[in-house]
Amino acid sequence: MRLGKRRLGTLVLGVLFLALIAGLVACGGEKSTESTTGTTQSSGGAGATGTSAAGGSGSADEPVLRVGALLSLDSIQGVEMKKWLQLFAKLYNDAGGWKIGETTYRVEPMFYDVGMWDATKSRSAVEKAVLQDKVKYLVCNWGDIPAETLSVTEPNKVLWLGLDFVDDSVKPTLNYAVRAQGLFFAQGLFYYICQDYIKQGAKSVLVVCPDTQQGHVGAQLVGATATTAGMQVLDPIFFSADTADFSPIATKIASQKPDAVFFSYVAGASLINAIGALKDTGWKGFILPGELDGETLNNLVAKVGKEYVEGMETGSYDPRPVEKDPQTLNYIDAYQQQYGDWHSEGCFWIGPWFIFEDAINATQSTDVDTLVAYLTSSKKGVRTLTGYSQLFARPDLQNYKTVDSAPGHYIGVVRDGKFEYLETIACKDQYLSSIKVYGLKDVYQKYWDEYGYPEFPDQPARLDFSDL
Amino acid sequence: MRRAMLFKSNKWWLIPAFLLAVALPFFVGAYRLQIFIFVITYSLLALAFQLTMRVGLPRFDVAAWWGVGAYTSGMLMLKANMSFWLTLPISVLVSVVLGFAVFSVSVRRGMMVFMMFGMVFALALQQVFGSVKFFGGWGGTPQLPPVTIGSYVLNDKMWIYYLGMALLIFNLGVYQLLYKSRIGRAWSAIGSGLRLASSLGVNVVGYRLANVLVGNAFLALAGSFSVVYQAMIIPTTYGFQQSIYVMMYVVIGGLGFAMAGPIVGALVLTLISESMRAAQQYQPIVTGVITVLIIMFAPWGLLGVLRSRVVSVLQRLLSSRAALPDIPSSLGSPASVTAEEPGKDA
Amino acid sequence: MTLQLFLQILVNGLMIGAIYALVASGFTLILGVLQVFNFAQGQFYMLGAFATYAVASVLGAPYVVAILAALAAMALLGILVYFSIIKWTLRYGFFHTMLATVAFGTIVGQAAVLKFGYSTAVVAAVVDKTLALGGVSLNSGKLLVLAGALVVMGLLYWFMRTKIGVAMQACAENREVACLQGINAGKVFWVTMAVGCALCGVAGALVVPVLSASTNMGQLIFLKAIIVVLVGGTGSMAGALLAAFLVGIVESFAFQYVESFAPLVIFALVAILIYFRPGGLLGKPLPIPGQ
Amino acid sequence: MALLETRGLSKSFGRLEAVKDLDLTVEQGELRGLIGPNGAGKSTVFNLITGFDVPTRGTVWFRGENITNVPAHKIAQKGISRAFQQSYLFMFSTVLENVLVGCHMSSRAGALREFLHTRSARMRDREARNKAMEILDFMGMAHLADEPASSLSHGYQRCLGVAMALACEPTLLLLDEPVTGMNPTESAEMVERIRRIREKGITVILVEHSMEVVMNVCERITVLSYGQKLAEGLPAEIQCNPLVVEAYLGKEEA
Repeated sequence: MRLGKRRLGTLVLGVLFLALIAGLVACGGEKSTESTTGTTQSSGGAGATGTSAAGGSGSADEPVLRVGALLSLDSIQGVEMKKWLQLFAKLYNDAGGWKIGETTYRVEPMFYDVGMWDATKSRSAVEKAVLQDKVKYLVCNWGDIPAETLSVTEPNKVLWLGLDFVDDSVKPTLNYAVRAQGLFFAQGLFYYICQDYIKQGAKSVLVVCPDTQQGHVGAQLVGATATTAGMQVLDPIFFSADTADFSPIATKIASQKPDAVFFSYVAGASLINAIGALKDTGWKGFILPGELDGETLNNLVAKVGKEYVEGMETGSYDPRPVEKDPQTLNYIDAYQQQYGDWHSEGCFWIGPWFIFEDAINATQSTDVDTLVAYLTSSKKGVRTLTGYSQLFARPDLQNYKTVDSAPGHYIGVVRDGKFEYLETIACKDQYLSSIKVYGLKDVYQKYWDEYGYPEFPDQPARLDFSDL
Repeated sequence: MRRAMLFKSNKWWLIPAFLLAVALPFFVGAYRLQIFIFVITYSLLALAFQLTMRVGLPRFDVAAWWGVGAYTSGMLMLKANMSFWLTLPISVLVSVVLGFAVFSVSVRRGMMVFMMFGMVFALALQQVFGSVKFFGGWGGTPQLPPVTIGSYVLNDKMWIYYLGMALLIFNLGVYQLLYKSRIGRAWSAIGSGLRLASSLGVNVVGYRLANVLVGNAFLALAGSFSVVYQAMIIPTTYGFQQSIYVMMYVVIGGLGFAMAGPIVGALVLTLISESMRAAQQYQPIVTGVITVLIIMFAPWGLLGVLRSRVVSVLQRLLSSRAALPDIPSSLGSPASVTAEEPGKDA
Repeated sequence: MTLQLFLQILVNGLMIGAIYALVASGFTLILGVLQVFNFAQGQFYMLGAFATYAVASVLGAPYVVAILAALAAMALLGILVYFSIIKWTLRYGFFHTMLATVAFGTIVGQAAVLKFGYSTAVVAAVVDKTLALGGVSLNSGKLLVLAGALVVMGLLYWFMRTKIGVAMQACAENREVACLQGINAGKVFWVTMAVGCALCGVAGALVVPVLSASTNMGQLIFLKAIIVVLVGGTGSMAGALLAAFLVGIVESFAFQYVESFAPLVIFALVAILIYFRPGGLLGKPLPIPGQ
Repeated sequence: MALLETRGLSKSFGRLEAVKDLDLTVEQGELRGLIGPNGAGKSTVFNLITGFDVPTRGTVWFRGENITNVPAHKIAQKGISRAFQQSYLFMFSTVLENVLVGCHMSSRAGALREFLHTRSARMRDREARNKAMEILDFMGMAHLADEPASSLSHGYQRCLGVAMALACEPTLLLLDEPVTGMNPTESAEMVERIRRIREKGITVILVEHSMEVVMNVCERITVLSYGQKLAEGLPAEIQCNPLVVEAYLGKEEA
């Protein structure tokens, strides 16, 4: 007995030391030699990084284009974005590689888990990507902390195409950061919905947000939009992000008697519980859910019944019923073939990949400076899975480079327990309604006078420059 | 009352370990050095946990006090433009004073209340960091100013690493001095026999309070240190989960090893976690399984196994009596089952 | 404040209090009898909710069957955990068993995330009516949770008076004396673990038609159980039941006025209570090691 | 004024009354025996006097001072120390270190000095060590000073317990069954040492199971039964007291 235990102890020790050695090896990674084009020669795929998924059976000498992504694999969005990136890489690699200029590259997506708003994980992830693996492009980041990430990417001249909720990444002092999935110019969505709800008779609105950074930013923006659209905005309600029991929140909402409730950054279980609790209080009115994917809607209908959510409008991230663009349809087909399943959570947030792809294809270069020069003087919209996404300047922050994006969005409406496509929000409307909401007309007018008006993709729009 | 055996009889390994630590920046790249900087931070946290553990009080507010240190330093640098070197002692002071207010409520109520009260405090404190506008909200503070020495900006990884090393060695020194003194003797006595110690006139509540506050000072140093390499401070870093990891560091390293245990534990777990970067979703499972295995088959941690290996080899060579590492018995070493009577706090 | 609002808040508080009561009494039972600080308590609650979902929504069984299934499944899992982990770590003492449950909870929590993903499990409301009481409308789903919880508490009260229940109490008071009196401590231990975990399972099962199940629901409820146990007195069952409702109601009212600062209100409450009444609300706690 | 005095001291655990209305007076310099059948509440009395248990009713006076609700360590600092019934030691420390904890109170030099190991702190430490060695020498175990406590024989473990209590420089020493489990030689040595302790001017209260030892060493004896005082007097009186015989010895006959 005693001997057996001792042996087991030794076994545990042995396994742990093996694990430790594995850890040291993995932290070390492969010694990669940097080439001037910002790509690296693969050293035969020792697999130490374990991230080179997505097929691709190119020879060892083939040049490799490493595309990094800092993703929170703790969240469904992160997982979905990883799947999309693997798919995009696979499509290129199956077709023999990505031809850029004279060279054909094998695409290797590199994923780095950053936890969820975790400063240390974020830091070690970006340092591994930039300093160890010599990744030159970080596209599609989700859950990282931009201030941490940028403090590593900027001095190392790494292109950062990410997302942040404050304006850390669009400061004029930064040279290699582009907020490719911005929400600053995304007020069109709420503006449209506010107009729709006002038409149906809503007069006052209450914004409900989780007590997080996104929540606070969201509450401010949504509130401003509703005010601009002509609604009376009540004091927003913030609730702890890990709340499970929404009854007190619903009770508080109902006690303020708003006509409409806007949930900002409330999704999944929280959204279902929140709406369920609202129904329990007997409150009836307009609801704007923060995010609504098919599965959540089905669950919601199972919980509160069809009638309660009839006519609810929200931003849609599911391109399937909308998109007629053949390229997008191909992607959706390929996704369903590859994974046999469908989730729409990643469709919207994967947008930066298309901006990156467009920049490389347009410049036919892998040089970071060239790419940055192209992106920061971008003039046109890029097609993403969810419509056009376009980069704009931020003259209100004295940043005259095009570094902040208006993302593509659709509005959907719930009819008979099903999500139906209602309309597409034009890039122009996203841009103009946001400027209108923030009351920045004068600043932008000066910018336009000097640099000219931006051109937008050809879409029907509700607003024009004269409407500001 | 345990002898710090590692530092008494086996001192020799300290020298190569120290040399290795000093030489490390010359061998590893920037990213790996950053990992070791994290290891240093976690070691500081684990040391504070271990310190308090040795008076029989497991604490689950480690991450919260780490946050207090970081926020004090960061806020003073941001809002008052203070030099980092000035904020370092201030953060220690704040942590100790605030700690005194909190712990004078809970320490006298015994281990269980201390532990649970700590959890509740940590929860509330995180809410304060997140929800109070002054601290910058859940998205974290604005970008912190760089740490400077005179006109030199401390942003070289190597010097940050050495600063961390210096702090770690300072902490170890304080730890050692304390445990070699009369105070430490009282702490050890409380750890291995609460009632016996109080029957001999040791003021259990007072000494425990002092111990927890010294731990707080260690945590404040760790918090201030993390300000040096972090671009900003974000409340989610200082959550409950981090406190649990700290506890795992200590146990995996070896509970009976006052100083080497926490460091080895932090090193092993951080490296394992880091090596699983590509498969982070499995990392908690792996960590959990390792912990369970360690508890079940090697209750005195990795160093305990190593020690008993070494001892058994020596035993065969010298055929001398082997000594297993000793554990403060109130933590439940087999010997304490009969020794410790359940009953009221002293 | 109108009467309706007041009653709404009160019912909210009572309902969540009932859930806290079940989880916390299971926790405090295990703590008192086994002297194990069960960190995985919240995960049992989460698994109970998912088990109910599996039986009620996926298999289509009646809700009552689903509750019983969740109860049985969690009791079995509790026994399994006892025999696979806790039994072997008990001899190393309090700290080691606590850490074993921490590790087990981490494994279960993450495994659940991998298995169920980030999606939500929803069980349709069992009674979908709003109860009108003299002009005040109250949701009957919540009242059902409250009623179910009260029934379970009644059963628990009865159980603690059966032979094995009395043996459990004896073990909690003084393990050595209990063993001398011929109580089989081993049996008492695994029964305690089964009961403690089954209470969580029932809590999860009861709550799932009102709140849906998600993989992260366990962590917070565990911390709430800690607060409840602190307020009620460590190791005191009756204290836990009483304190749970108190904490639930305070939380519910606090949210109405200070929103996300509600945890601070609770903290202040706990601190004041600990300062003036160290034994919690109901004074005489069970002996706990290392005090 | 009596050295130690209890008035109406009572302690109940649930329904069980372990000690009931005990009035006990111990004079300076006395060597008092406290006997009684199993479960008579002797150890509980010790716990109540030393502050390990809070009495349900009644008061404890020590040198004219009410010490009823004073914490255990303060009572120890006031001059009451005890040796436990079980071998309750710091098992992983050496014998000397065990005794040094007993010297804790007298070796104070100020926290900062102690932390920095200044000369005065080191001097205090050396003094404490000398004193500890003296006590060990007195208990006849100086040669074991560097052995871990767990390696001692049972008899020496009991001795160490007494040594630790002595290191606190007590006025009143409470010994809980000091000779249990000792062989006759060790037992005789211990009895001799208890006498010498008393000769040093330390008042001793002795709880002991072995009648022989108690009758041999104590001047006055108090008999407890079911938590109440049954009798008090000289050894000879006690031996003849019919109540005692019935309660105590009667059981053996049955």
